[in-house]
Amino acid sequence: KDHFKVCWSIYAGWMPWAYAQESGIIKKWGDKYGIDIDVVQINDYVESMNQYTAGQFDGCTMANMDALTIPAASGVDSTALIVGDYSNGNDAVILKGKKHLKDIKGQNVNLVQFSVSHYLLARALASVGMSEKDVNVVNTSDADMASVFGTSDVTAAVTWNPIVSEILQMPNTYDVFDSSQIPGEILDTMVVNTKTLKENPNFGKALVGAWYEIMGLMQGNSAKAKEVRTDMAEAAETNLAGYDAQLAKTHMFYTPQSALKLVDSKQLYTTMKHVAEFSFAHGLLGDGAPSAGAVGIQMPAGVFGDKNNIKLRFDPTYMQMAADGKL
Amino acid sequence: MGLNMKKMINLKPSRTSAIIIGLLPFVLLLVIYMVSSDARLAINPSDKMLPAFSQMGDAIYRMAFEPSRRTGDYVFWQDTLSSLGRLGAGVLIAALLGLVIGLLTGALPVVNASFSPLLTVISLVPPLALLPILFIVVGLGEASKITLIAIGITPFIARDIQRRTQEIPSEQLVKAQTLGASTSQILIRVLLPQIMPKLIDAIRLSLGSGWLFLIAAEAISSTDGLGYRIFLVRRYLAMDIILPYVAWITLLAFLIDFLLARLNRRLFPWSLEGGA
Amino acid sequence: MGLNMKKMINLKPSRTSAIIIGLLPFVLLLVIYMVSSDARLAINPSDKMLPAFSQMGDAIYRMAFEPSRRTGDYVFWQDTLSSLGRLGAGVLIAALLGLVIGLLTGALPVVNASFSPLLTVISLVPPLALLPILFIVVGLGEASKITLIAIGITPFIARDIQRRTQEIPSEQLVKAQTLGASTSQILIRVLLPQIMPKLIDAIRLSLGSGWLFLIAAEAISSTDGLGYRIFLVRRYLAMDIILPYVAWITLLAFLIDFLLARLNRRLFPWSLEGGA
Amino acid sequence: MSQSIQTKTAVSNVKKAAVTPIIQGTNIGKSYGQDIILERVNVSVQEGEFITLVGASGCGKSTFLKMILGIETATEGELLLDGKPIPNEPGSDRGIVFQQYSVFPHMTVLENVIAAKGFQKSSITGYLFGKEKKVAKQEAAEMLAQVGLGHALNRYPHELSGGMKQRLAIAQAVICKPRILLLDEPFGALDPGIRADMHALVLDLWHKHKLTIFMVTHDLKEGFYLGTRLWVFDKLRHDPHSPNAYGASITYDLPVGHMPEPLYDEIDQQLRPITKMEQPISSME
Amino acid sequence: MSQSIQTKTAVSNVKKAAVTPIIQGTNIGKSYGQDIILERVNVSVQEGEFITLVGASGCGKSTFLKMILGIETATEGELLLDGKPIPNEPGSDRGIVFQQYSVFPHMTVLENVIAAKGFQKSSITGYLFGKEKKVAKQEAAEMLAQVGLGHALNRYPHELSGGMKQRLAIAQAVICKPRILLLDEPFGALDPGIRADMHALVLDLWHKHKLTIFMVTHDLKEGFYLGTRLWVFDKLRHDPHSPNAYGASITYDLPVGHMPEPLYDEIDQQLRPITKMEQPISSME
Ligand SMILES: Nc1ncnc2c1ncn2[C@@H]1O[C@H](COP(=O)(O)OP(=O)(O)OP(=O)(O)O)[C@@H](O)[C@H]1O
Ligand SMILES: Nc1ncnc2c1ncn2[C@@H]1O[C@H](COP(=O)(O)OP(=O)(O)OP(=O)(O)O)[C@@H](O)[C@H]1O
Ligand SMILES: [Mg+2]
Ligand SMILES: [Mg+2]
Repeated sequence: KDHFKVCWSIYAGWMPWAYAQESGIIKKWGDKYGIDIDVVQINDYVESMNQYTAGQFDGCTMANMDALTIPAASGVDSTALIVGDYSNGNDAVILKGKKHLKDIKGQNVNLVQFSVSHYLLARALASVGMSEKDVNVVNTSDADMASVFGTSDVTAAVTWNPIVSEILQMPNTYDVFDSSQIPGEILDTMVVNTKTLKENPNFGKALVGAWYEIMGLMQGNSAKAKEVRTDMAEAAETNLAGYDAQLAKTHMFYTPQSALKLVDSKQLYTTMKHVAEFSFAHGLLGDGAPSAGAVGIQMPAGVFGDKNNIKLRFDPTYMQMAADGKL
Repeated sequence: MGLNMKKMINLKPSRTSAIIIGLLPFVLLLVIYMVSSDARLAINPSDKMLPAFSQMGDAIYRMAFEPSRRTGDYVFWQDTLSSLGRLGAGVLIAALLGLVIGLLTGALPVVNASFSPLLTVISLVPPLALLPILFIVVGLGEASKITLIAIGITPFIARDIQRRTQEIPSEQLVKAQTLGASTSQILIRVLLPQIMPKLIDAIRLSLGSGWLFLIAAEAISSTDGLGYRIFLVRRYLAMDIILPYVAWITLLAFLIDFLLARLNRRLFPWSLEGGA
Repeated sequence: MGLNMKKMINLKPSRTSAIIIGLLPFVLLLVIYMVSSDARLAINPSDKMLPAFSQMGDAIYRMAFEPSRRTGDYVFWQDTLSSLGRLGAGVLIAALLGLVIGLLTGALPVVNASFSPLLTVISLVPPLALLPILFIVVGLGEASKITLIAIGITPFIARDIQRRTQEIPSEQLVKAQTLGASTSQILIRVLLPQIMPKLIDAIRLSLGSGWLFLIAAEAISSTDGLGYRIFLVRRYLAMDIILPYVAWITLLAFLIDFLLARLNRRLFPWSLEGGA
Repeated sequence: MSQSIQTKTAVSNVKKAAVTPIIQGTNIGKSYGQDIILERVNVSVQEGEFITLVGASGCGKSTFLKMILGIETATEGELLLDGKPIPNEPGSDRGIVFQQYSVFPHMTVLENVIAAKGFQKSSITGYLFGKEKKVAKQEAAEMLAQVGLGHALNRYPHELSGGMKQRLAIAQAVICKPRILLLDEPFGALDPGIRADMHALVLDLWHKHKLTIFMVTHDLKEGFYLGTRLWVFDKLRHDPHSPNAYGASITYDLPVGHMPEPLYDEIDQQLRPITKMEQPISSME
Repeated sequence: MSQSIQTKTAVSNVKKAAVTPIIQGTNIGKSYGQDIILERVNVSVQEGEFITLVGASGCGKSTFLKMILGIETATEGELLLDGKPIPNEPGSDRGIVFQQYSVFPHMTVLENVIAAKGFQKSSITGYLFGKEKKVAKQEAAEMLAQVGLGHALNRYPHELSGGMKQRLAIAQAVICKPRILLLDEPFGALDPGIRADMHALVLDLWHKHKLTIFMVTHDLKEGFYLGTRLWVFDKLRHDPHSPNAYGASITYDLPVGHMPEPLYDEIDQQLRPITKMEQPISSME
């Protein structure tokens, strides 16, 4: 197999994939390993993951929690090939007219159910000794969140950027809890099919190689870096300032070393345990799942859950190669 | 000359054979589904794409007959009730508006001249694109869903009723006037009652779009409803819930259509045959 | 007896006054918009909900006449082209399928008996609920958008054509047979040409839904198109782009409808008047 | 058409009566755009006359009735009702029965007639209540018995035969006590057997209610036997290259009962011509 | 209906000819469910006859033509074509012209007739090409000249008058050289003036092409002058409480030219009755 397809959707931490395709960097790396890789943009995040799960793509960008609840829970053995960033304020709980998280009690909270926003809410509530029972969750599409928040009946929302900054520009809105308070828990990854990766290590090498080349290009304040980021900004229908603002709340792992530090740590294990428990409590691991460990997660720090049913793997091999300059 | 020698165009199947060959495609589809589902499940037993019928049965049984752990509701019925309520309210509003607009523009040339162009333009605007404005005007609650349905189908109903009103033979209007009827009397006594069965027909025709807008509205913001559930569980690819939900919506659509047709025949026995 | 004393129902405005009172509601709407927009902008100058016309003009000028720095495209025109292409392809496929299905089921009782029940059921399934399944079956490429449009409107066109075919006076079929025509000759020479103008009418009627499905599909899987853009900028609440885009879609819808109507009159001059 | 212009002078044989005629038309013409339909129609009708109108299809008979009804206006000349310009919309003094669509399909037979009574009231809806309704109901039932529909009061029009529908339409028109009754081929769609009964009914009502009746028919025999006066509409001039260059007028205005046999045959031949030719024919029309 | 049963024996006066009749029906009956439309119809028609059918509306004249056409089947008795059971679908040996809808509105006059030629070919589409097309075109143009449409070859039916449309329908039927031509009130919707021309045309074609014609008309005068033989359809028995309990049959089968005046008047009165009654009428129908 020498033709591969990966998909991505618009999000600050994933915009490099737009640049990868456009600048030809991905083609360059494909050529180097004798394969070719299509990088396809998909408008709807959920749909991109579904397509990957259905087998239409060999890889897809998604958050760690979604990797567990969508492909892994559907029995598609997946590997987090690149951990690109963690949300460091990009996701936020926003209240209208109230400045403290505690005031959320009893309110309707608009968010995309079962997404990382939902997870963030659960973590936020736990931090002040409340649980989801104390609020009323209203499923709301992310595309409409901004316009919806302008109406008087919406007083609380959990969402991500660029919507967060859009909403915070409205008068009388307050960011009462955001992902910077749970650093390293909302990870944005490039997930690829484990079987495909095993059979085609070159596929992994090309993706990782391209990624870190772009990371090198976009970082900093050089004219080139600005130009690269402007390209990414325009692909996201915003401008350099807007995109930089989003990046400010995204902790990018510009180097493989920094990513490896997190992946190899015990913290990842704890995070994934939280995530698995949250997912289990919301029935996201499937109705037949007997426990939070129903879907096994393999990490450098150990396996969480069912060792005989490992479907999600954090594999540092390829990032390590990048770190070692072996790509 | 036996039946078999007839030209294809003259061949008419008997009642029984019509029923049998009518069912055939359905049976075929079911068989195709079952075979494909088995094939996929054989490769990956936790595949969610084409669940077996037993899986779908289990999923729906759980949703329909076991109270939800979180809320204590019977989710399936709760979704059905909410959706039907919204659909009903939206369609009702659209029907009323459509009736008034259609009747007045259809019957009174002056009103027609002033509102028809606007109506034409409005009917061309894709309502889904206008959602943000809708939210500003009516907020996000139930009102927004009902309004979206109403906005979506009112132009269709209004234009249909307008056309139907214009189709009423002008002889009747002339006749009414020779009997001394005023404009309001003609509207209320001659046109309105004759338009009522057409209104029910127009509602039947617009229910398809009604469901569409309902699902779109519920996908945007909701806490229950059939469309909400489909879009929610799409997140984890629960086709064992989506497929039965789609089938259920189809059945509901069929039942509503059937009941409206019955209602029409019941309420307006005179409307079945042509003119007078 | 002057014109003024006529009953409302008999009052017919002259051509010029009809045009004037027809434009009135539009002017009114514009004024209402401008007042509300000014009011909102006065309170919060960076309000994005109801942008001033100048803001919209700027935004669209940028998209239509300044090449995108990234791709070099003129975004507005690129979006328009892509969307029209998809709409055209989807509608064309639906028209072809609908024509074949409608003609065969309408003309041949045997085919009717075997496919009409299926067609009825399919026409009741809300296509938006099928989106998740659709994307999995046909993927996310251009095919998915075109398929959604085609799936969405084929049942309508097929059923309309079926009804129209059945409306062709049976006398014509009998006459053709007395002239020695076979089934295929009747289908191709007698029914098909007479159905063509009805097909165009059916397309005109289904274009509204066509736009709807296009926008829905582009919102999910696309990298350009009018629906894509609206969906994308909705996150930034960029009403200065959304509103002109909606107006543009409405204008396009109107133009397409108008052109199809003209085409119909051109191609099928014989179809304007009733039977023969 | 083989008649000579001379025979058409019969038209002007209208006697000038001392009483104001109920309908008087002088030099009436009607055209739609370029098409001239009627021209130089001169009529004077006294109250109580029963006029039957015959003529080829499309020659303007219905148009003439519509002018009396007030839904068309003469483009030339003047049409007077009781010496005053005719109102430009229908009113309850001029009743009409069309060939079709003359009754309200959504009302029962009885409701159709009661509604007619209700419309006389100047209320928003014309609904009748209480005593008023009772009176109207009784009056309607009587009228319906008169036209032979006493047994079908609660049926809907679609449950009636063609003849019964026309009886109903007539009852509806007559209960409003119009002075003029216009009948536009009222029996055109009916079976011959039923038509005879309808003739009897119309004559009966004409006598009882002292109506002035204008009735269009395509059957000369019917027109001849039914009316007190027969009008034949035809074109005075004819341009074969431009069929609508000239309009029709009244070519015969005959008191019934005074028609010589040859004239009857001539008109009949004009309305139902039979020609047996053996030689091949060339293009025509 | 005042005729006695005795006069109806005329029906059986059909002479048994030695040649096989082109159409022979013995004891034909037709019913739709409970409704009996026709009963005990016995006919025998020789090639070349011109038969006109008259009778009240709904008595089954069209139904009878449909049985010859093959789109309805007799529920009783036997209908033979050339001594063999009649085919159960239409074929090119039996042409038809209806009152309406007899031509294809999407083809020009010429195309209508060429298409008829094309249908004779057993190809999928029936389109003609090359020389075949040229021949068909010429033949069609000749036929159209014969019926007087030589000047309107490229017009569409909606641009034709009613009479021209019927000429076209006839030309279309005749060019296929049918042995039997069925005409169901072909001139019912035409102006009287035009009808006379059409009569001439039909008689001309009948002679030229040696057709056997069955023509339904509602005008006795027309039927009487046009055919060689006149059939009157009527019910032999009548139950006023259940109008469809008995079917119609042929009550008169008359060679044209031998009809006594009183009989003509009697049939005419039956088809176009006029009764003048002065007394109020009671409920009827
Ligand atoms: N609104 C109109 N615009 C243009 N032409 C009209 C209009 N109404 C009627 N005509 C024409 O006027 C002529 C007379 O029509 P009218 O209905 O009065 O004829 P008629 O004598 O009643 O015929 P028929 O016996 O067929 O009822 C016809 O040629 C018709 O085409
Ligand atoms: N398919 C059918 N099903 C039931 N009844 C039918 C059907 N076709 C015709 N009839 C009935 O059969 C009777 C005879 O109809 P037919 O058309 O033969 O009459 P007709 O003599 O041609 O009358 P007209 O002069 O009005 O054309 C009518 O009462 C009609 O209602
Ligand atoms: Mg008329
Ligand atoms: Mg008939």
